[in-house]
Amino acid sequence: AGCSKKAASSSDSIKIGLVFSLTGGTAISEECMYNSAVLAIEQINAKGGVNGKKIEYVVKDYATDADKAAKVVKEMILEDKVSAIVGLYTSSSRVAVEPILEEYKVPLIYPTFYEGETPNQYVVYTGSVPNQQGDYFVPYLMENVSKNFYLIGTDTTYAASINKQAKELIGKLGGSVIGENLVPSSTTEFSDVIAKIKDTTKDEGCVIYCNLNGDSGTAFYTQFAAAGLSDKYTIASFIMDESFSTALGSAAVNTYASVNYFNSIDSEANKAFLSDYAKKYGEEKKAAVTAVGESTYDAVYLLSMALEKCGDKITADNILTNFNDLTFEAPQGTIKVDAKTHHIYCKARVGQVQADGTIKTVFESDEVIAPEPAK
Amino acid sequence: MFIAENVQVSYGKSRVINGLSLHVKEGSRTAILGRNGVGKTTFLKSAIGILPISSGSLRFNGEDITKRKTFKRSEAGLGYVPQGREIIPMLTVKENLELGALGHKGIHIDSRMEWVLEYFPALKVHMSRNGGVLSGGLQQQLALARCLMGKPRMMLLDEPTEGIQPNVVIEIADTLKKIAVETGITIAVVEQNLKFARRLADNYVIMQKGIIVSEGRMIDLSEDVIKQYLSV
Amino acid sequence: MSITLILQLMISGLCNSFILLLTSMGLVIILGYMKVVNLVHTEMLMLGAYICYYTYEVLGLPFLVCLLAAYLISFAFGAVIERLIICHLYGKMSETLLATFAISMILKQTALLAFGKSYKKVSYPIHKELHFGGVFIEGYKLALVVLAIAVMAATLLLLHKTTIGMKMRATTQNRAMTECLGIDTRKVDTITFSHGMGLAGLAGAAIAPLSAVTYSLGDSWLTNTFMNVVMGGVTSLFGTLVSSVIIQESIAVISGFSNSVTAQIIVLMLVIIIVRFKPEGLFTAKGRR
Amino acid sequence: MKAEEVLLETRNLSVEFNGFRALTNINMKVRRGELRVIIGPNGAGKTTFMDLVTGRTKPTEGSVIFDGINITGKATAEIAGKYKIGRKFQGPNVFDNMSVKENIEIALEGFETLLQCILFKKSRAFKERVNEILNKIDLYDYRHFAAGDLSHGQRQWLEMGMVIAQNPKLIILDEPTAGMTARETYKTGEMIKKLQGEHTIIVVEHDMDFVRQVAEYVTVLNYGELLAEGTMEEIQENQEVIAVYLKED
Amino acid sequence: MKNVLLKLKAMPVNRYIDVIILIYLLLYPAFHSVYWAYIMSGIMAYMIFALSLDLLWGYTGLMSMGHGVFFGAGGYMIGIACARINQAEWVRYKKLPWFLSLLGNDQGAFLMALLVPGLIALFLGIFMFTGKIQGIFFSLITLALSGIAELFVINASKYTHGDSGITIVSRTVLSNNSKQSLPDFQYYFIVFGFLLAVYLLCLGISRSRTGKVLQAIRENEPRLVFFGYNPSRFKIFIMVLSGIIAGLAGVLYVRVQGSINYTSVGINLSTFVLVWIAVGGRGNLTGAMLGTLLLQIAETKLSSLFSNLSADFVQYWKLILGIIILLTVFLIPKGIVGTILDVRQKHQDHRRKERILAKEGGGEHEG
Ligand SMILES: Nc1ncnc2c1ncn2[C@@H]1O[C@H](COP(=O)(O)OP(=O)(O)OP(=O)(O)O)[C@@H](O)[C@H]1O
Ligand SMILES: Nc1ncnc2c1ncn2[C@@H]1O[C@H](COP(=O)(O)OP(=O)(O)OP(=O)(O)O)[C@@H](O)[C@H]1O
Ligand SMILES: NC(N)=O
Ligand SMILES: [Mg+2]
Ligand SMILES: [Mg+2]
Repeated sequence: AGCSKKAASSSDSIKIGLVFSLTGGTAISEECMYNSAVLAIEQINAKGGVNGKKIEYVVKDYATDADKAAKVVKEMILEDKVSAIVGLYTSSSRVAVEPILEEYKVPLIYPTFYEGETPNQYVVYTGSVPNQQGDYFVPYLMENVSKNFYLIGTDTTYAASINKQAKELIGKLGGSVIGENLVPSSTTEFSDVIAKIKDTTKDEGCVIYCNLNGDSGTAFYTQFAAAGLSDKYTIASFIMDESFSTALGSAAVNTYASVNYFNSIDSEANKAFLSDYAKKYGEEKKAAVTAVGESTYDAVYLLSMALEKCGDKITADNILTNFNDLTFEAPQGTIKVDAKTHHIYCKARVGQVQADGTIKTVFESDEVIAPEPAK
Repeated sequence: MFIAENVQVSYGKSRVINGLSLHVKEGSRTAILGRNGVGKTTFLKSAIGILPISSGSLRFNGEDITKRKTFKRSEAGLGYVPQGREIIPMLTVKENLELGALGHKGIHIDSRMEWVLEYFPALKVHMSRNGGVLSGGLQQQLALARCLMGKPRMMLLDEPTEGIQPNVVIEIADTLKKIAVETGITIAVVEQNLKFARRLADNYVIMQKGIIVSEGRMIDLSEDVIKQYLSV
Repeated sequence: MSITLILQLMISGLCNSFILLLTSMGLVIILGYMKVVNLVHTEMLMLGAYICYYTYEVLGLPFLVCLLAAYLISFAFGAVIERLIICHLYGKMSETLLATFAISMILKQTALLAFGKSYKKVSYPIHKELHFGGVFIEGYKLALVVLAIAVMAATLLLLHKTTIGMKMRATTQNRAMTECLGIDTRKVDTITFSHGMGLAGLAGAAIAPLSAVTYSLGDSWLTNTFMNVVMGGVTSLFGTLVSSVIIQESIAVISGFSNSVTAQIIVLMLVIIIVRFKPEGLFTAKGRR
Repeated sequence: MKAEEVLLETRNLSVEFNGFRALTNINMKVRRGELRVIIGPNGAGKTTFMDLVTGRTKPTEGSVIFDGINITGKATAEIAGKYKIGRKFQGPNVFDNMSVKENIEIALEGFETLLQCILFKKSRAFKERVNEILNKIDLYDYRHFAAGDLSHGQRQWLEMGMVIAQNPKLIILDEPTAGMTARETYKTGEMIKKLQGEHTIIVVEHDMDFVRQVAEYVTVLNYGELLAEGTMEEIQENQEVIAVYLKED
Repeated sequence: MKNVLLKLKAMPVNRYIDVIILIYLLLYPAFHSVYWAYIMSGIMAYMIFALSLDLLWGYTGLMSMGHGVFFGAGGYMIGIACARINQAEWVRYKKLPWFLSLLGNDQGAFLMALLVPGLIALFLGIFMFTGKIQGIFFSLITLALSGIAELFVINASKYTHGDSGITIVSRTVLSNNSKQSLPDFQYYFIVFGFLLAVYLLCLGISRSRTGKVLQAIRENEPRLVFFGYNPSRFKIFIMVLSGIIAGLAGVLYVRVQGSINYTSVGINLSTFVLVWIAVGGRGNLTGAMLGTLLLQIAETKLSSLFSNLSADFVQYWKLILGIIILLTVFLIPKGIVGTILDVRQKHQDHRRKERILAKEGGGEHEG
């Protein structure tokens, strides 16, 4: 395992902070993020580091607890004196640390796809935002599956805003939203929801636009499959990624996913990334490399590039300015940081879960899409 | 039959039994007398094993039981009827009685119960009521009956007449005596009710400050002794 | 809202009632009878689910054997915990809460380390769906209903028709006195506690196929199982059955009319109101001081 | 009995527990300043009678009139605090983890409402009264002990002390001498007699020596019914009472 | 002079510990970094929270497993006020609804932050205590309440920003709309001041007759009724007071953190505060403060230590916390302070007993 040195940032190294839930409710999703971050740092250091300086890192666990996130971020800033921070997954943790970033002027590279917001000047976002997913996902589904949608999601700001945007789009494109249902985050029992879906659609079938996270998600897929409805209904989800699809087995087959990265992308950069990942963490972990993992990998690389451009003057403002218009040959393809919003340009993709648990790209936008986080 | 040798018992730091020695002969009926708070209950509890003794030894029936667990002592034939009766409240009277026999091997529950109820007929009409709702006096009878269900060779009774109507007190004394005589059971009874003690017991010991200060045959218990040790 | 939907909701609500009953039964024994606020209960569900995964998916044993294995392993595990920890805490409710809180924390962490973070999937042992008109029932859920009834009947028989059952009831009501009557209460306690844990493990294994197995599987059951047992009157299996039905039917029907969040909130409130007016639970005989 | 002389009256008092009739049509009058003894076999309903008077149990029929006011069905706290009926339970019932002194302080009359408690300040008179009671019940030396660490008999006394501290119009004592030696029983009897002047007292007791010591007027309950009432002499002579209760040989 | 000394000597040992804790906290910033001052400010807010629960649990015997509801209610009032005044992008309401209109100004918001938890407590108190909800039922119902509160707060996203939570103007006493945040060290002393005030208030209550009545409720509520008390009034009173103090703790905490989210009302916080009190020892105020202090410091230090060693180790620290709790339950079931008090009490009892025996028996028999 990678060890960080205790010594304060000396002149021959640059210290950054990593903060992920190694324990807690979202640890399943964040494991791959943490692994990818460490992989990226080691690769960069192996290639000589940043301007000859090694990247040192400290890792903190925020245990899917936003208060804890604020505490450890403050600790990394004040005690460990990190120059920048990479990490966080939940929106609540991001919201909780923003005032701290502003107060102490330390940049955060947030690698998770999320619902979009007015960009915070101290945050660089390397995940996709809804206009890079839904704007292509919904039309694709309408064309290839059904014009009728049933929206369900976990009761979170994320799912609520995804659903809201989807509704607008579906309306504009002439489809219809048959129903909407938000469930508490701990729900693992969906027979009532399934009954309602069946009833409101009169067994006609539709797209089930599903943004359930974590245990709720797996439970829904499982119970939906067990109800024997998969021939008429198709589940399509923003949150579906390889960590789910590999676990769910037959229950997820043929459902759709939409993120900017799939494990199965056939590019040199991706192959290199995955083989390095497998070398470090083992073959079976490779199968569960997800979009958030890849974004974290990108986040670290982009950060190192920004740091490199800073030279000796590593200040928050310098780092942040140097992110402007950075491009990187990421495993998902070339991405570029938008100077105005500090989000990335990336391609939109739609994938379909295969019998072996991989997700096959069935649609890919021709060009990278400009981010519109505050849409 | 039952020999306590130099027993000491403490609650935390405060010692309540201070080196008490007591010999109870097989088939005898001993009344343990003494003012409130001298440690009578404490002694009985340590005899049955609810309270640990800090030094000294206990022998029962020729065996050393100092380190035995409570239920082993009961299995060995030591029965206990506590002050406050301790009926299992949500078990019926019948179940309470059965419970008394369950821990002991080779007891035919039905016939034993029949035998016991002969002595405590008042319980018969309450068999299917919960033990917890009985009046105090009935509970006391139930506690005695339950103890007898286990075929004890010796009974330790803590104030069995507390809260019992006078004629029943007498009845209980006579019943216990009859049982003792018929079955040869040994009895050690803590009692405030001298009349009852006189009626039931043939020996007495008087406790004060955690030791025995006077003992003898019941008929020899004189007014002087009573005045000295039992009055305030 | 169509008739079939209402019917469908009622039926799936009923199935879920029995699933809730199944997951609560161990708690009735341990919380209700033994007065141990057992926060390990939900962790036991989680471990039961893992046992199911390893025996059914990995070893490929028949499902019923897996359930039995889950019961036995959980029973043994319960015995260990009881012997080491719980047996020192009888009569001290808040300490049992604290200790079981600590144990559940340790268990969850250990599960995380031992089994990893990724999801484990247990496939359905029964693939059939039954259709009656517009209404359908998953075969497996029906099997769970049968299982719940069987387990409840067995436990009732155990408690009320066997001597060990009587010893259990006596011991949990007055430990010291029961021991004075010659009963090895330590053994009885261990068996009672372990049986409760065994039931939890069994329930955990039985619900494993319904969702994916992770170390956090127990969390979502915490409020519902505890509230269910409280409303049922803690010592009453029958009461727990009734309250399971009330809770799950209400959730099903209310979420049919509105949404699941509202349903969950309303039902928990409803439970609180019922407990307010029936503080001893739905079915509990009153004692006397 | 003149109406104003009567402190407590029950009219047709009856109660049933799940079909079990514990008390049937009890009509009883207790005079102001009287010391009334209630005796009766185990399970006759004596404790139940007290439960009804103090509001712990609601009667299925009949009423309790106290000081001219119908208190049937009123809350226990109101009966205790406003109408001033104090009660000692069968078997000691005190605050086990509080000190003996605190037990008495809690019981001391006049500071029961929330507001009174919040505004309460320990006065000299208050402290003296507490000490006086502690001395009266011989527990002054034990005042810092937790009540739970006292012996059974000591706790009985403590509870007596608490009832005295409460200074009620009517004191109800359920087997106050249970578990006491003859001497202590006697002393308790004397104490009760001293209380009689200021208070009206109802005592339930099985200890006949004690009953003879204190009793003027005795009520006998049997199977939930009023069997006999009269002076001690009358009762001791009553054949029925002897048959169900007194017969000692 | 001698009198004062005697009084001091008669003071229970735990009051010395209180003084030591308070002095330690007073001097703490002099020896520590900004980060630790910040951490300790949060811990002090938690200490206030623990004190509020100790009144309810330790003294009155009402083990609330949902005390976070009050804590969070206080915090959320400030949160909503801040979001509104600072025009957070997600605020989707034009005007504050009438029941929240007080949040429009700073003093009003502070008042609401105490009032709302107080009112919730009042309502719950009346609802539960006029019924016969007791013991474990109270605990489990409050547990369910914190579950409901969590769902509710997430669902009422119009005001609460759902699961994302709200950013708050931090480190001011009242202000919700400016950038006049105090430095960490200065704010530290404000929290300290509140802690001191709350401590003294709780001490006053616990030593008063009201406090004794509350203990009597814990010991034997049915008996108390026969002395003319109306226990439910007292329980409602202490519930409200405890709720208000918990609300205050919530306000202080979110001001330290600069944000609030649903975890503050949820089951997690509510159970952890029970653990802190239990480890410290309940029913003496000291234990609540000490337990919170020790466990929170341990948690911060341990997790930071482990993550410095190696990231994989991080996963073990909860394991260790669990083991600490278990050890406490075993070795010192009454908590740290409870154990100290117990030992002391036993010692005194022993001495008193000897004195009584000597007096009574005139030296007949000595043990
Ligand atoms: N749990 C306890 N902790 C500390 N001291 C106790 C405890 N129980 C009893 N004591 C003390 O031990 C002494 C003896 O008590 P015990 O109950 O044995 O007396 P007893 O002789 O049975 O009195 P009584 O006739 O009143 O029942 C008493 O002074 C009492 O204060
Ligand atoms: N809450 C209750 N539920 C059921 N039965 C009850 C209840 N309270 C009293 N009883 C029954 O009422 C009858 C009278 O009981 P009570 O306690 O009044 O008798 P008592 O005269 O006080 O007897 P003792 O002298 O033995 O104390 C008993 O048979 C008892 O079982
Ligand atoms: N921010 C997310 N992905 O919840
Ligand atoms: Mg005794
Ligand atoms: Mg009685």
